[in-house]
Amino acid sequence: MIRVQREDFDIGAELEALTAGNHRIGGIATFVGTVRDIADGRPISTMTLEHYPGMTEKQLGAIEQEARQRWDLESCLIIHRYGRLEPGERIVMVATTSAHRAAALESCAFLIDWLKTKAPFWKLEETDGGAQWVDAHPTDEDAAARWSDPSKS
Amino acid sequence: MIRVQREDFDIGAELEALTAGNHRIGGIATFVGTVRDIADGRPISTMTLEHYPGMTEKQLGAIEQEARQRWDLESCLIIHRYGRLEPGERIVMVATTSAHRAAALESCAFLIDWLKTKAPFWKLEETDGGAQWVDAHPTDEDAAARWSDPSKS
Amino acid sequence: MLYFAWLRQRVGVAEETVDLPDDVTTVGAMLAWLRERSDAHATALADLSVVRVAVNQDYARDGDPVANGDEVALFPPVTGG
Amino acid sequence: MLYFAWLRQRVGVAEETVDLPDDVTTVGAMLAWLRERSDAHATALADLSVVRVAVNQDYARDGDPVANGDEVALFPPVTGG
Repeated sequence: MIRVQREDFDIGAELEALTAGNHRIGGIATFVGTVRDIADGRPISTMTLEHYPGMTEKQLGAIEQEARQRWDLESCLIIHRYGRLEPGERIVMVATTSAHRAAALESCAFLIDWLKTKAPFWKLEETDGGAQWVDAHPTDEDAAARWSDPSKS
Repeated sequence: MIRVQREDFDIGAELEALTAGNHRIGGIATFVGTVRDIADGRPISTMTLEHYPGMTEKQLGAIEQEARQRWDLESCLIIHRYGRLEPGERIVMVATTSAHRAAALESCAFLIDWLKTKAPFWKLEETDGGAQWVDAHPTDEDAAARWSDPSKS
Repeated sequence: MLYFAWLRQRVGVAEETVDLPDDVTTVGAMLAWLRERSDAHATALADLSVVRVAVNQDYARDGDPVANGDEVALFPPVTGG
Repeated sequence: MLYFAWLRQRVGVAEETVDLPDDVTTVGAMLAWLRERSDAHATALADLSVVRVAVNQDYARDGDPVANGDEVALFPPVTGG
């Protein structure tokens, strides 16, 4: 399941909905990304997330399908926010459930790694020195690339 | 932080407490283990978790310290229940927070893998065929062993 | 043609409708053609290593086909999550 | 001496106090000595590949020292999490 929204979300309630009544689940893995108050040593006052409506949903849906093909998942959730966020606020949540913990843990890491390089979001950070678009990290490409190499996954 | 308890826990509330007011956090990784209604093809009615009071806390504390030494974590939580549990109930929760997602994701997987082979808990499953102690999985040893090999971590 | 993030700011518009000449049939040719539209386009597209292209909401490379009627978007490497 | 899970069930008690002879100074020697205590002990400890030992709440191997006064526990491979 994919959601792209401006509003915050409730982790506990989302996990409850994702697992309710399904007793085949043995493991639930979750990752939540939050806004840090500092970037490259500069304090951040707010961050604005721009996205490409339509393509975001299409790409997140494709990422979820890829995870479901690679692992035997009971359920899967991706929530990504956009708009203006302050330090400490939640940006993204991915959660996967499976009978076995390895499938849940690996697919959760896969989802956030792939999402980072494929979902069309851009961060604009506001610091004392003005607003600045965040550069993509080469380490994000590396993290995503390890899922492309069958010898490592 | 380590907790060994009979009572259930609230994932959302635990994560809230783990992250509250800390704006250095950029990533929160969580794994929750739950009781499945089936094992080796047999339906399970209930599961009883026995543990070794004292040693459990000591080993979980050592596992947390090991994670904090290996990764730069902002906070860390392990909750493990004992006693009688029914299918669908939560057994264990591990959560780690860090400035960077890789540290949170890796340390979370490390904690649950190590806990599985080091924390003194034993599962007794009740099925139609009577009560049976769960055998340790060789795959659990393998999962823990990959964290011992510096070339893979 | 849709622009996002700093590409939108440099081009100066979020969206524009263009009419591709008949001989512009690939993403690579389209980018070269777009550069000629204005100084703003030329500046925004000066370094193509930091420009990503989507055609009909899927990532596209230089050799991929593009035609009038496609939804085309240009943006920097993504930084979500 | 503490026993857990099926080791507790097979030995028949959760806890017993034992007085180790002077020549039993290692975990390995202690296990061999315990086997002689009763048929139940012998059965419970028949396959040492599925017996884990903790001395003072830390995992111990055959060669590790053990003495009267130590808190010693015997249990199967753990299955928590």
